Amino acid sequence: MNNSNLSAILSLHAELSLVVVLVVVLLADLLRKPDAGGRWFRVMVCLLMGVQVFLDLTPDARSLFGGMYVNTPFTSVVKSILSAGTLLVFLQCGEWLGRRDTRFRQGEFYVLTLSTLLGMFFMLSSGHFLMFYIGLETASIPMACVVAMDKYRHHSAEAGAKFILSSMFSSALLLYGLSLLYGTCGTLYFADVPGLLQGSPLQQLALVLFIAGMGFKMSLVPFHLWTADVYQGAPTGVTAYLSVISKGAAAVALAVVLRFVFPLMKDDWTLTIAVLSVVSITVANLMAILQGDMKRFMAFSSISQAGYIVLGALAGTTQGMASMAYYIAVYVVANVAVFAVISTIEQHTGGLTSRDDYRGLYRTNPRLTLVMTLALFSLGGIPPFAGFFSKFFIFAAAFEEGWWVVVFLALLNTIISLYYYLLVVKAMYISEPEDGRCVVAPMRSAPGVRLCLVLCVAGICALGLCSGFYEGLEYWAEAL
Amino acid sequence: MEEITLQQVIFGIVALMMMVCSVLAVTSGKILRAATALLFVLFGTSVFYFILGYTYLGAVQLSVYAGGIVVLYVFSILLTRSDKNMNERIPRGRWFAALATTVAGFVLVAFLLLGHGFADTVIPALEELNPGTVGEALIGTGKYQFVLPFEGVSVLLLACMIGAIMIARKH
Amino acid sequence: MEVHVICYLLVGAVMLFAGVYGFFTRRNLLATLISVELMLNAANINFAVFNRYLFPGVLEGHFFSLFGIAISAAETAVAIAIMINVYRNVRNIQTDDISDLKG
Amino acid sequence: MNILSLFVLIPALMLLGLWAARSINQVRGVMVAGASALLALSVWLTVAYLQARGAGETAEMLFTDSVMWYAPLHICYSVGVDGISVVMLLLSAIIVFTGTFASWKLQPLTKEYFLWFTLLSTGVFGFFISTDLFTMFMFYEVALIPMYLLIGVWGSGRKEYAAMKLTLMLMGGSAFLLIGILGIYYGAGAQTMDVVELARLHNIPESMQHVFFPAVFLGFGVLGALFPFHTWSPDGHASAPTAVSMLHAGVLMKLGGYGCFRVAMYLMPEGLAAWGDFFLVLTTISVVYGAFSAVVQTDLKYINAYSSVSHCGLVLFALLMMTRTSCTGAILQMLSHGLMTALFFALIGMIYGRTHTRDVRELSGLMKIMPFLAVGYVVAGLANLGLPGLSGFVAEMTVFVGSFEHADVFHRTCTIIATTSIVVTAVYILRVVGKILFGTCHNPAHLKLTDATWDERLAVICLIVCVAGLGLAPWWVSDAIGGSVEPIVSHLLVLNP
Amino acid sequence: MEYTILILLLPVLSFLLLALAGMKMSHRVSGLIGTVVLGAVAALSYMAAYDYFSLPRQADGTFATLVPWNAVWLPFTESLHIDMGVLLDPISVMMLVVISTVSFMVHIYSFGYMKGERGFQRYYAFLSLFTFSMLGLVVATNIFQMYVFWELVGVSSYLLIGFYYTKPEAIAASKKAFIVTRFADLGFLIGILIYGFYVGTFSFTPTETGLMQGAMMLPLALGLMFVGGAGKSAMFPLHIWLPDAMEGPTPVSALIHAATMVVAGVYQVARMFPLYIAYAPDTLHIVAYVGAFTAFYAASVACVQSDIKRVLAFSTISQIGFMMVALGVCTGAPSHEGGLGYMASMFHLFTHAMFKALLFLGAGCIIHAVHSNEMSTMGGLRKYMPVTHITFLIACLAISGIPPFSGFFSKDEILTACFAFSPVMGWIMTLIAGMTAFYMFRLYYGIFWGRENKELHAAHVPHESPLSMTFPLMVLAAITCVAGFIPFGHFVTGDGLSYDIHLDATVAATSCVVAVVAIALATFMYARDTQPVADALARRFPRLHEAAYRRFYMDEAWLFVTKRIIFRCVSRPVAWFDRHVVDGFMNFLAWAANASGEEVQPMQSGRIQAYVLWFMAGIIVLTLMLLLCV
Repeated sequence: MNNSNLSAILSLHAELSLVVVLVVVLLADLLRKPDAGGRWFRVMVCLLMGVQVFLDLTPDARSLFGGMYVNTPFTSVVKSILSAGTLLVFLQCGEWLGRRDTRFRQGEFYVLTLSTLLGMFFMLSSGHFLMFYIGLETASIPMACVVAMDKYRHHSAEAGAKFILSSMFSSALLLYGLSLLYGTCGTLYFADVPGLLQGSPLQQLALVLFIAGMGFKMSLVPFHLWTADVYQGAPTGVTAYLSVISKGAAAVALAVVLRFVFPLMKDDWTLTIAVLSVVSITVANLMAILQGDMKRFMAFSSISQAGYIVLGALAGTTQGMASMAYYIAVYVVANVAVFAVISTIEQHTGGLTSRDDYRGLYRTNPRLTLVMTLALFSLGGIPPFAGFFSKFFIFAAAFEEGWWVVVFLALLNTIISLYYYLLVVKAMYISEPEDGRCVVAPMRSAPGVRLCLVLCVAGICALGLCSGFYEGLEYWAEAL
Repeated sequence: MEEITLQQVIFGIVALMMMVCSVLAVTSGKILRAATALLFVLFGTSVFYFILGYTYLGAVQLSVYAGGIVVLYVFSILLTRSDKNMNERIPRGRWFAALATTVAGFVLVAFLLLGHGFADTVIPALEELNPGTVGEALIGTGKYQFVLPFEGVSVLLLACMIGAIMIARKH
Repeated sequence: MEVHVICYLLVGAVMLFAGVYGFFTRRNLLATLISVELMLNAANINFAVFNRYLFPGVLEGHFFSLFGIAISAAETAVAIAIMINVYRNVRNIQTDDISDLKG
Repeated sequence: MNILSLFVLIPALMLLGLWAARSINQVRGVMVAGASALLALSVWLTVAYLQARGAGETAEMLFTDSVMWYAPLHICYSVGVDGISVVMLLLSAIIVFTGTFASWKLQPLTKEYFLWFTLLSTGVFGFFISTDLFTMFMFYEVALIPMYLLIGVWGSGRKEYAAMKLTLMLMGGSAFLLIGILGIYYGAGAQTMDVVELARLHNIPESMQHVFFPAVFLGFGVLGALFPFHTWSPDGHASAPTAVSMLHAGVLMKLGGYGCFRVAMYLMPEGLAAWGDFFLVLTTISVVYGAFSAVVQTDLKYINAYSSVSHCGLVLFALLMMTRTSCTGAILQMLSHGLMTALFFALIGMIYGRTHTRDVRELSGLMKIMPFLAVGYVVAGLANLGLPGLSGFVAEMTVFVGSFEHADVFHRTCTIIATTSIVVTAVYILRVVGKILFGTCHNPAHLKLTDATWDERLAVICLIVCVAGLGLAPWWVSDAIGGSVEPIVSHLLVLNP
Repeated sequence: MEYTILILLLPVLSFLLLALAGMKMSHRVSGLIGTVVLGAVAALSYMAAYDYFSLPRQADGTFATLVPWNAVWLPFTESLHIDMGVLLDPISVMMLVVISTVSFMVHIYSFGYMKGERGFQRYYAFLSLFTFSMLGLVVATNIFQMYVFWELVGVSSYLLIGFYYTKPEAIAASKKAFIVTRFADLGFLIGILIYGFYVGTFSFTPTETGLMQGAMMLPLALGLMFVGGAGKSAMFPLHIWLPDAMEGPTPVSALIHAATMVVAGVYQVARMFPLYIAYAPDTLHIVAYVGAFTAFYAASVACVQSDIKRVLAFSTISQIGFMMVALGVCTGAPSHEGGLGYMASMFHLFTHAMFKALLFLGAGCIIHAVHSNEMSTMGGLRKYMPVTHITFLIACLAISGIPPFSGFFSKDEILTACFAFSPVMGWIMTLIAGMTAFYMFRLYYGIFWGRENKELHAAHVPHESPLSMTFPLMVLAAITCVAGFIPFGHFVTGDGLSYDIHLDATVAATSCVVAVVAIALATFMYARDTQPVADALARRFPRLHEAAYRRFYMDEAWLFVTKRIIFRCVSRPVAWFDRHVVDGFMNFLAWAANASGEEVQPMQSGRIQAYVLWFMAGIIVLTLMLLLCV
């Protein structure tokens, strides 16, 4: 191995550092006593992730392995966001993982989750569809194991089965689509494809299959149907991870690929994305109204959020990219906060996740309620929380490209989304519990959860009001 | 009338077998029979690879799929007693919808494939791909070389292994 | 006369949609999984065929097929593990048994 | 630091103070201190503004400041006031101040209540000081959302329904608004979000104006209770707690008119030319329709809510007349309606707090039982029906005279139709006054009720003084407003001769 | 004459003092404050009148119009603004005298009448407010100031009518009064708007160019303004509020609903008189016809009423009709050339204010004595209350037009003017004058003669009122006796030039004869214990009697309009529409969202096959979309 190869390897520092974390966790898991509480183990993982977050960033663009791997400042920032989000999820998972029936599996949880994160990193940095596909699969197959992790709970198993089956179906179609692309272009290097695209009908089909495969990951309607079931059945921490990290990674990856690989077919994919976006937002919103289970409800909420996220891809501009990454970051903190609250309540009440159980929550747990409220407001796009800014920027990006009608329809949908977010707020603050007493007793959440909530609230409040973050993203996106 | 080559004959037989077996694999009322049909399809696929000259690929196909996966299927079928309680009847409406979608999809794809006008290229018969080339490409770092995906897949396999063991083992 | 590339592709397409049909109609989870195998194989055939026929210079399609096989093997392994897990939970692996979550 | 930023900073500090407060007295202390500081600040600002104008300051906006916020989208935190915003700030400060006293004894969750209340006022103040479209919109939404909890938790009647309806309808309006703002920004070449700057550029293509003017106007119009998007108002106001009704009807609804004027009309005059008549018809309907609807209502708050529909309709109506006088009248009407409707809601809340009913059929003879509140109610009623010497008259007359200045017969016909509302107003006001205050009390339980307490008296007197002050000495407000309306109207008139 | 501002300021100060601090004062103190202030106002008014009329006339022979105070109150545009100020010219000075005199008398009178009433302080506060508003109205420098005070007068009237706020009738009456006049004021307002827009000013004396521009629209503007005047002055059909307004305390009726406020309409027409004459003579004649009809209508109703205050109210309406007619029959400004009516109208306004106030105050004494308004509870009261009797008689004679009482002179001028306009009008008005004499003496006999309600009087012996009440009666009676001899034409005429009043012998004789005959008829019918003729007539024409007694069903018509049309046919449907259509649409949207959610819910069936079916279908549809659209 010569020097340049070594430096090339080192340029993969995001992935390498993640692999190091993974290996350390794997070894530590082998060393620790399986039935111990594993608190220090969890602390260690979180600390490692905390360090890893800062190792993702890279100031300059690199194309390595003959174009197989392309790392740009922008993707490195997105990786950082994803790492940070993973850290938040890990923090909130502590309580669940420390439970007697899961504690001996926490090593596996971390390893599998980190390997999916690694897959996402590959996906983001890929310069070739093969790499992309491997990343995509790495990001989803171990996920199925994690989803089914509460293995003596029927719902978890069902969720795992549904996830792996639909994931395979979608990946098979995606693969078929890629084969068609290969057959019509002759190469699958991102750098070479644009020159060979003609926009022939077969390529259109390939494009649709590709978008559908990514739409599955992001759960865009009509490829979303697994989402609610899996979110509901999976352990709450995993749901949080699924809803923010894998969705965010898929969205950015899709946007990058569409923008740089399919510039010639821009008309095709913008139209497709526009339709998917509007349909996703609308259908998900309509469905979310009817949900009584919080996790299921959040699933539909996340589907509609995905619809908003792809608006950034729809724009396909620098600003679109930046606002998309921004949206994802904001979405991560808000959604993780919501799931942290849901999971805390679930853990402390023996699995209650129905909205009706939240009635009168404000009286017993005002702080949790407040966090939940802020997070929901942020998701609903209420200022001064970050969600407002992210929505505004992403709408602006789509608007700039002339997608007025799409933006307008999305805006109208924010009313519905606000409605169902307020339903939760209503349950917590306004509604009277059935027998006058809230089913959730006053509780004290675990330190990890509290740290997670504090970080999330800080993010919800600061990401919007401090303009530096977005401006930074915009700057990095320009260097894309 | 031109001469029919051996390649054509083999292709014709194998293709026919694969198509029939594909259909059998998804319609057969007995799941073990379906698994067998799958096995035949997988064999057929590897024959294709051999025809194309991708011996290495065909070998992998044979060993991994036919050797590994199908066995896994058979084991799990027996483990879950799927061969005993196979109830494949579905309501007529759903069946019709499934068929319609499938046919529509197939027609669409076939139409597009036929309409694309792929070049009529001739491939040299039974010219094998040198396994050394494959190995080189697999560990090289340059363009058209695939060490990085190789590493990626290894991570994936590791993760899947851990996951599968975690899920499947009893505590 | 040679076998035209389109013949391979059509075989692949038949496999793909046989798999799709199987997925739509099968009720046993393992049977569903078998259908997916067909679909994955169809794609893999395409890669190899395209590579050999149209772009024989380099081995992209070949490797795609190769890695595709590996990945589908991994997927299958995980899927079967999950099926067995389902079986442990409900003593059955019909799709009807995994349709509790809905609405 | 810019003096105007204090209007946001003080409420922000109040929020912190409330968060830290441990007892109800501390909560009240923070509220009174903050509200008084805001009131003092706004009075000082008014004086300083008038002095600056008196000294010959001719800039459109005074006390301006601008800090770049989101450079890629040219979003600045820019502040500045003209006569219109100054009086609106004054109005807001008065109502926050009196609202604090009106909810002095509110239970339960007093601290939380005031937290949301203060957040609401932050939004209101922020909106009026902003000259940047984005910050304006942001503060607008900040002001909207606390309403949900304020009504939902502390409201009465069908509060959950009403709170949801109000929030969703207003948010629906803001959806229109947002698309309009984006339209303005990109239509003007994506160079700036500053309102004054945008007006100066005046380069939004006409075709875009035709699309985005109605969006923006509608967006703000929903908050301004424009027919047929006013139905949140009766339900919302009826269910809201006292101070929230006060703040909402008194100030928040004014955001609508202010926005229509400052954003929709000012920035898109060609759009206005195309859509003006259409909206004029809607507002005319609002004015008359609201008044007639109020006649048959039986809930005091519903009556006042419909009355607000009518009066706020008059604001938009006057704005659409586009003469200097009518626009001045519109601002005066905002001010006047803000004060008197706050007074009304305060009194209704106080009466409701005692009798636990707002049904006019169940109330009677309150004049004897609670003379102070009853007299206050009569004064509010008289102000509402436009008695000279109280604020309503000044505003309405300016509106009518100004509207009649319009050279077009259609506009003058609309004016005449709108004037009929003053008769109907008299009908419903006197009906209520006659029913609930006069006569003898039929309900023995009401006989034991007491009159207003000191905190309530303070709030009521403060508002009455303002209503009468505006009614007796309107010239300085009128001048201050007129001077600031002038540049906007002349901007419109150049294009719509 | 800057001190005239005090005439306005004093009552308002008194009002503020009494309103804010009244509850803390004793009745006596508060009453004194009000009365003393009013005394000062009256003195100032007399001084102002003296000063004004003793100023030398201008070169053209008219009195100068003085504006000692004027300031912009509410600016609209360069030319349009509401000013507040004091304008002194002959009619405003005359009105100052009338208002302050009557108001002062009423203040004194109320001391006795309202003694011990709950809300005594409030009563005086309202009286002060009213006086202020009325004075402000008459000294208005522009039409909008007039409107401002016009509204204030309306509100004071509302508050005073509803003074006994626990009485349902009082509440209803006050509401009715306000709303009816408000409705009329709408006309006034629109008139002002038109005037302001076309003439370009709110001033009473527009510029030449303004008049040139606005000449076309002036008749309309003036006509609409007259609608306002008609409302305030209770012209048919807007008169319906006035009889009900008698629910207020009687001194209030005397002040507001007899002497001052109700003539505001007349004053308004007089104020705009130059414009009427120059630009809208036809409108002026409409005023005359409306006035004449009202006068006749009210007189005929007054003939059958049994409530003494109602009789007086209809009499007031009728007399205001006379004033309107007098203004309306003018065909020119100079008194010798068709402008006599102006002087006559103002003169009648002046004399009528005095004797009608006297009548009301007298009626107040009577009501005070018998605690009822109904004539049936009276009869034969002359023994018990001599002062009241005599003063009441004087007033009756005055209103009937018997010389030498003041009414004779003013009414005679009116009739002269009418005859000059057209003989028909003259005769009609003469007839109405006769009816006036008839119903007044019917009233007089019914109260003081006729059959005494012995049982009632035995239970509660009627007594003469205290001095505080009788003193104003005597003062007003004295004025009534002498006012006719005031050389009114010297001060107030249509063109401002001095005019010597001279009686037209024929007209005077005719009217005297008619009056005497009418009185004789009344004496014949009502002076005795039994009233066979009247009863026979009532029996002979039951429908007519019933209709007249019910004021020709005008109240029913009013109820029909308000309850049926406005309330039930407009407001109810509007409110229903609002709840069910407009709001219903919003609720429908919410319902639709929910329903469509339920529509798409089956998609989420829980079956994995269905999920992938949708997946596949989505791909096919999207592909087709791309193939077909791009």
